[in-house]
Amino acid sequence: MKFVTAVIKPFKLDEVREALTEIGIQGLTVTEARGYGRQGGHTEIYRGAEYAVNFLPKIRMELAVADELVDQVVETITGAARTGQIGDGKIFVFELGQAVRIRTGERDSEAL
Amino acid sequence: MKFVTAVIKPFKLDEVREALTEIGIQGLTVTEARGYGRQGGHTEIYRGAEYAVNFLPKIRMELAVADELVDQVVETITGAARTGQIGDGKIFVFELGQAVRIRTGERDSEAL
Amino acid sequence: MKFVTAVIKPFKLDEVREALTEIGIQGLTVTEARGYGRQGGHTEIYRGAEYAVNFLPKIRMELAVADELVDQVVETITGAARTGQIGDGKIFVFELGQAVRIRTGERDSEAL
Amino acid sequence: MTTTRIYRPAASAAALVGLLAAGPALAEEAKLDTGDTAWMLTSTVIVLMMTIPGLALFYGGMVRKKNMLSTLMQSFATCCLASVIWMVIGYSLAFGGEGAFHGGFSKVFLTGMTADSMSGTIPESVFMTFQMTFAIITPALITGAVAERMKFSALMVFVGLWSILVYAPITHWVWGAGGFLAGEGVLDFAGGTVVHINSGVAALVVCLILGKRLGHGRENLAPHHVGFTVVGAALLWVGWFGFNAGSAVGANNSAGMAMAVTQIAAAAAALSWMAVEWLRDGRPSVLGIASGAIAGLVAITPAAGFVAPGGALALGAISGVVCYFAVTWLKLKLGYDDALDVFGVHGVGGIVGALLTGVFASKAIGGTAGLLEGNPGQVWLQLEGILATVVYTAIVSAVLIKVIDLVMGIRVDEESEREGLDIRLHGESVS
Amino acid sequence: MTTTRIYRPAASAAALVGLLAAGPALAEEAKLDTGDTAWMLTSTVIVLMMTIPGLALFYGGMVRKKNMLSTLMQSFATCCLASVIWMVIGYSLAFGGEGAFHGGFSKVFLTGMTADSMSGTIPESVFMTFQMTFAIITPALITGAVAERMKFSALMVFVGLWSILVYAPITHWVWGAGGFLAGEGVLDFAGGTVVHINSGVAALVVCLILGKRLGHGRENLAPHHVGFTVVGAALLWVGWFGFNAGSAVGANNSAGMAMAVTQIAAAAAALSWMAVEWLRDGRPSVLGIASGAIAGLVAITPAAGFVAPGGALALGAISGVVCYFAVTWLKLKLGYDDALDVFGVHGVGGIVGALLTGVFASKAIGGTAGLLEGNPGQVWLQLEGILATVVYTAIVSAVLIKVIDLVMGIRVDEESEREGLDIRLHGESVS
Amino acid sequence: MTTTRIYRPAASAAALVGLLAAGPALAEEAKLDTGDTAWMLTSTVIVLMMTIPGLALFYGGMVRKKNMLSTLMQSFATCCLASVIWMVIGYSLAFGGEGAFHGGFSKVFLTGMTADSMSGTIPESVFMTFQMTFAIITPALITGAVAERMKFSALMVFVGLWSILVYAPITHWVWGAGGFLAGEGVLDFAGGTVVHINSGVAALVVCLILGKRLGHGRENLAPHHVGFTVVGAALLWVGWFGFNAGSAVGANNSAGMAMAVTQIAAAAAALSWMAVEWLRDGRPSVLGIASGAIAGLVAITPAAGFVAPGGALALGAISGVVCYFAVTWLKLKLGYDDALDVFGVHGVGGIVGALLTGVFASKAIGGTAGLLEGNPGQVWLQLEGILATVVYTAIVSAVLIKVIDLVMGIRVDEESEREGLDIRLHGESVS
Ligand SMILES: Nc1ncnc2c1ncn2[C@@H]1O[C@H](COP(=O)(O)OP(=O)(O)O)[C@@H](O)[C@H]1O
Ligand SMILES: Nc1ncnc2c1ncn2[C@@H]1O[C@H](COP(=O)(O)OP(=O)(O)O)[C@@H](O)[C@H]1O
Ligand SMILES: Nc1ncnc2c1ncn2[C@@H]1O[C@H](COP(=O)(O)OP(=O)(O)O)[C@@H](O)[C@H]1O
Repeated sequence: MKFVTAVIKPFKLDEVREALTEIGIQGLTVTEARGYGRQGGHTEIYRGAEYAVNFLPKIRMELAVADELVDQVVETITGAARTGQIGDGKIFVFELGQAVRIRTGERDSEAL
Repeated sequence: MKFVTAVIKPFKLDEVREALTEIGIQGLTVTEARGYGRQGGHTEIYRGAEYAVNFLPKIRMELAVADELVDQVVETITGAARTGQIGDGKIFVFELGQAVRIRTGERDSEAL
Repeated sequence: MKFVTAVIKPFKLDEVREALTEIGIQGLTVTEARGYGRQGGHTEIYRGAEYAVNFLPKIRMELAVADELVDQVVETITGAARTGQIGDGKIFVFELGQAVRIRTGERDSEAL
Repeated sequence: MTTTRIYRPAASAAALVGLLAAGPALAEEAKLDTGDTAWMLTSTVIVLMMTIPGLALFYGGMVRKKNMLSTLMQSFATCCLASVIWMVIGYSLAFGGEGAFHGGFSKVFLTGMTADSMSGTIPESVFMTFQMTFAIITPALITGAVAERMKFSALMVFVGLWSILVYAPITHWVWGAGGFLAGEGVLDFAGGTVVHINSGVAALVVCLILGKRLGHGRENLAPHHVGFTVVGAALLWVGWFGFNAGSAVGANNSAGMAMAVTQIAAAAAALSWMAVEWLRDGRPSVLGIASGAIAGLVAITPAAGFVAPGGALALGAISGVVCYFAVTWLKLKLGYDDALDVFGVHGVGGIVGALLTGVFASKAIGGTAGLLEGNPGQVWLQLEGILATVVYTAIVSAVLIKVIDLVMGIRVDEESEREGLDIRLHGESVS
Repeated sequence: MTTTRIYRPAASAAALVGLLAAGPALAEEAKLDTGDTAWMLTSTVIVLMMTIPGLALFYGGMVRKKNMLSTLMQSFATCCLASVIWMVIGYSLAFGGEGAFHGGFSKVFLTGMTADSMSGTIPESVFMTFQMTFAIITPALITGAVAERMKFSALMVFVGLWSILVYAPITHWVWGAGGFLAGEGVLDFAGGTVVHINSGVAALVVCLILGKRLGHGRENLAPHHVGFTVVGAALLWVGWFGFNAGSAVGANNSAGMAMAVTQIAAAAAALSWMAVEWLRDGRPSVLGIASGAIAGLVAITPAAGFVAPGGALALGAISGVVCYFAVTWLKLKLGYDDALDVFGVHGVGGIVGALLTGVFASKAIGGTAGLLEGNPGQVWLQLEGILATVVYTAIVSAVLIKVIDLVMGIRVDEESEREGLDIRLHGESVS
Repeated sequence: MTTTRIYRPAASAAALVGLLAAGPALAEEAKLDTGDTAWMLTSTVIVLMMTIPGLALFYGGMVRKKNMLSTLMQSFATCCLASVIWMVIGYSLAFGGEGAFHGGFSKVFLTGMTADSMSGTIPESVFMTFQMTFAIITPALITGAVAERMKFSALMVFVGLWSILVYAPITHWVWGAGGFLAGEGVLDFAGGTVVHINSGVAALVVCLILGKRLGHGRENLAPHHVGFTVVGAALLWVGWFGFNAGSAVGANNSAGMAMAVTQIAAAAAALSWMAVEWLRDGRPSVLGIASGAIAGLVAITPAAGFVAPGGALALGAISGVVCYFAVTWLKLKLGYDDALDVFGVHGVGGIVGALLTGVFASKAIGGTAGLLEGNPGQVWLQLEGILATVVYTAIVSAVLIKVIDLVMGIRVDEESEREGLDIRLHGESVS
């Protein structure tokens, strides 16, 4: 099994989720994140004091997938999350050792 | 060493943490997450406009553990987090390469 | 490639980010987290009812790096995030299978 | 032009002083005074503000985030429902006639309240609306005890019936023409019994029958945003001047003194609660000082037109400490789950205030002497007023909620309570 | 001492009743009454509170978090700009003279408003400031329709010009000496046409030209904090007493009755909206009941001094249901993106209220009979008032926004809309 | 019935105009006027609202989230403590007698304030409570400078002593019978010196001694929720009518004109701050326009009963720009850490306002001519008032805070500052 972590632009979340659903993905978990990268940040000024805001809002999404699906998943995310503008984000793929579905105790591929 | 990531129902957090403490786990990190899965979501209507809320609140918990503890940890989480209802969540186990305690610089098993 | 996840004290974020920038790191992603560990928590009392707050605010930071940079990165984080007080946090290092830059589709070391 | 009733006879001595000072003789009582009317219009506005947004925020900040909207909803919907019920039947039961126990049905749907009906020196329309704001906040207070677990539909039914069967009659007893408590000389300037003891005791009864929240005593049920609670407390405080000084029913000396002592008692109670908490817990909490202020405001409510500034200082300081112990010790001891401490603050604070009114009442201020001026009988009278209210509201509220429980159920199911009332009952969530 | 105008002739019968009840004869009309003045000072304060913070919060809670500050800014900056414009020219155009269509330029920069100028029984300074608060809230209401996508600079230009070219003249028509609608007997006690129909229709026109928000109909555009919206609605409600009872321009019977019926209509509309929503969607939403209350307040605005409590109950209940359908059905049907439902609540509610004023007006309350008392002509008069307002505001608003679009553009670029107006237009963000 | 003092002699000319217009002759000065009393009751209510929740929210939104509750606490507890101190001793020192520098001890614990004591046409109880709300907000303003790092215990000690040693005497100088500044003809209608210069300068002194926040100039100390700040600013604005128009001590022409010019100056200052910020930083910030409004309200405070609308427009526009530079340039230049800009807005705004009162004062409005009407001497008088206040408050505040520092320490330890005052000092946190 593989574990895919993707960092994307927040407003792309729904599109990406829909695209993944279409290729049969049934579960994923997201967290709100802030990203630092080439995209740079901006400056906020409050009563004369300037603060550099280096981090921009991102969505961090993770999903466990069967080995054979991983390429398709990466492609799907890339396709749906791309705007072509700097800051579109990254996808990381890890080896996943074990997966368990808490409700049933099912393991690994049955747990996804 | 292994690294365990679990996605659970928010109100189960305290129970799970207590159960883990009982088997000797001394540290873990949690983040607020939203999960998409078989549990489905719900619909919110604001002034006639319907919005499908596909993501439900979850707690994402992660902890690094020694290899020999991992099965016990998985069992403990499964036991404490289970309600038997759809949406109880998942546990994922990864291989952990290195661990460092920032305060002391201790490494690996001493760092946990 | 390696993937480094660090849990640090929130007010250390800017220092750590700057230190990493100085050694050439160009991207990272952070999430707000709460940590349970030796640092312990505190008690809040609301109208006579005591609640143990076991989790303390932490920043969870993650970055993908080339294999040869990983030691330097770990050192840099350790140096910048250390206060010497309990609760400074942990660094975990994982093996990273694949990395993709969504904007361009670039892979692996080019994607970081 | 018709003048239908004498307002709040207990306050009449104080009002007399005010009227004499203001000039116009009492004989011409039906003549509209624009100054009195201006103040009563204003008082009405700010007493409404006490419930929405004041109480709504005070309570909304104290619940968990997943129940915030449902808690706001309880205040807001109570405001709407109680308004309509007051207009339809409540006002008539309270002020429609001269029975000993209720006022009858002559003013149902505000029949007979014409464009020029007067109530003393103000239009009856203003008096009716001013009283309506009291009829709103009293049931709204109760909702704090049942927060985070009661069915909204059942709550609405309860609020509706309770307004008719409990609130309106008790109002008549104390303030209505011929009401039996007023006749006996029980002092209640602005609603210590009618509003606070009444709602506090009903709240206790209802939450006992409803049962504790899931996880009570084990899980973290801490307030999700004490900031909202502080804002709510502040708006309650600000609006309370309409409540207390408005109960002088005019812009007179009595109103002025009621305002002064209200401010003094609230401040004293806030500080005394803070002090005792600082001593016992090692730190003064923000929720604590805000709770103390409300306790002081509750306690000064029956006393406002009757005590001097010095008495108010003492009364406030005492009530802050007593309510602190009611909330942090008595409640834990007895183990009930009065979620937002309606009984501990309003019930106990109301009782303390009603008794201390009998202690600190000053002839020079409101025309009636209290214990300290050598009139111990007043304390007994106050006790009578308290007992009558406690017994009646406890019994009727209990019967009411039991019946509603049998008919439709009063508690949400476990899963809804876990997930939160906002999303389950109202289909909405705060981000 | 100079007395410059007769205020709101449509309300004069009601005012007369009030004045007679209050004692002083109309002949001495230039004499300051401290009670009337006190109430009008208060009314001015609370009508200002309706816009900031009331409307600001009401709207601010309904947008997405990334646009919350920009939405607050729209209300706040409109408040500032409309104040200055009113002082410079608006007041003069509305109340500076006796033309049929506008009041002329004699009071530009408040020339001639001296320390002792009177307006009836209150200082002209108070009257001018009271009216200023109406001139503030009317354009501020419009901003709800354009939320989350309009350029702030363009909005300010629009608000400035609209205040002069649309708001001031229409005010004169209805309330100014010699204004053509007032002369004909159109009833508008507190601004149903001037404020609500006017802003609601302008809002519709502007949002049609501006276009829909990105993602409209596909993405989740739900309110980020209904709690703020409820607080805002509550402050609007509370302040509305200044709006409606203040429009009696004194602390009299008319003010009292206006207050009573305002409360009744608001409560009835909130409950009727809740009821229909509960039936259709299976649950009563918090946003729903709050919206219903506002709808009722809008609808009772033209009627406040003219209808009896029973009429207000019916008027409120009807308007809650009609606005519910305007917002949840009509809008979806026609497909425009009136982001925060300015047209559905203020436009439609204002029209319903204006018509029902003609239906429920009671001779005993405000001096004019409506349809139910056998005067069907009043409904036609009301219709005339509505039509004149709708046509004028629609045309001028459309031309105005088109011209501004050509000159400077009215919409932010796509990236700014995605990222949020707070950070892009104002450089700030809510944590 | 006793009448104890003449209120605010500087304003007497204006008041005279008002009284004459209102009818009753000054001879019967002890007679209660219900309209005046109604307005003063209302003014008291809304000036209290300025501090809680107004100022509390204004400040609470500007700090980091971890310090929000502690900031609310500072305003709330100051409100309580200053109330009790005013009742115990402050009122007496300010208004208890006719000394040149303080009023003596004759009214300690409000001795002698009976049910029928009058203060002009209103009950003394109302006057006392109205003044109490000024005694509350002045020290509460100071807390903005020490936010996020001062020990709560030390702050309470400071507030208590400062209220007695600084606030009460200066109030006497300017508004007390026999006060030396009033006697010389310094104009301060509603507290430009007493409240704003006083608190602004004390704030500067205290924050200099307290030292900068950890991370000042390096870390991000940005406001955690500008939304709360906007709501707070709006409530301050709304309540300010009680402050300024209430300072006419009656519902008269002077109050009306004070209200009008207050609105105009606030709006003008908000727009001028916004304009200069837009030009310099390329975008108008929400915090900016809100700050500008407060700056304008501060500046118009001494001038409210003395200037005409045109003067107010100019005064407001100037003060917005000056305070903008005080806050964004002067502060950075000098490098002190006045966390929430109490000096920049209240100190500088107060000084600008006091001077411009001397420039724009109009004989027709308030009875005194200013520089523009050919009376340059008034500017010098204003300068004298400013200097006396600045010197006294600076010295006494400095000594006071130094002594408290020696005795108990005034600053929290570094770890508490890092973790946040909410959890460390009050044991609570905002979710
Ligand atoms: N090395 C990295 N490790 C983890 N996250 C990264 C890394 N580099 C970038 N990111 C994340 O990806 C986001 C986008 O990266 P950025 O460099 O701004 O643009 P792009 O992906 O278009 O090159 C960043 O905001 C950050 O959240
Ligand atoms: N493939 C997956 N990868 C990552 N997280 C998942 C995956 N599938 C489910 N989850 C997480 O687990 C939660 C529960 O899953 P769900 O399918 O709803 O119920 P259950 O675990 O009972 O089968 C989801 O809300 C999501 O957060
Ligand atoms: N085994 C673990 N797995 C994951 N996170 C951990 C683990 N142990 C500690 N942490 C994280 O590190 C933080 C600091 O740990 P703690 O034991 O309090 O102090 P220290 O790092 O100084 O030993 C914790 O708050 C938690 O977020």
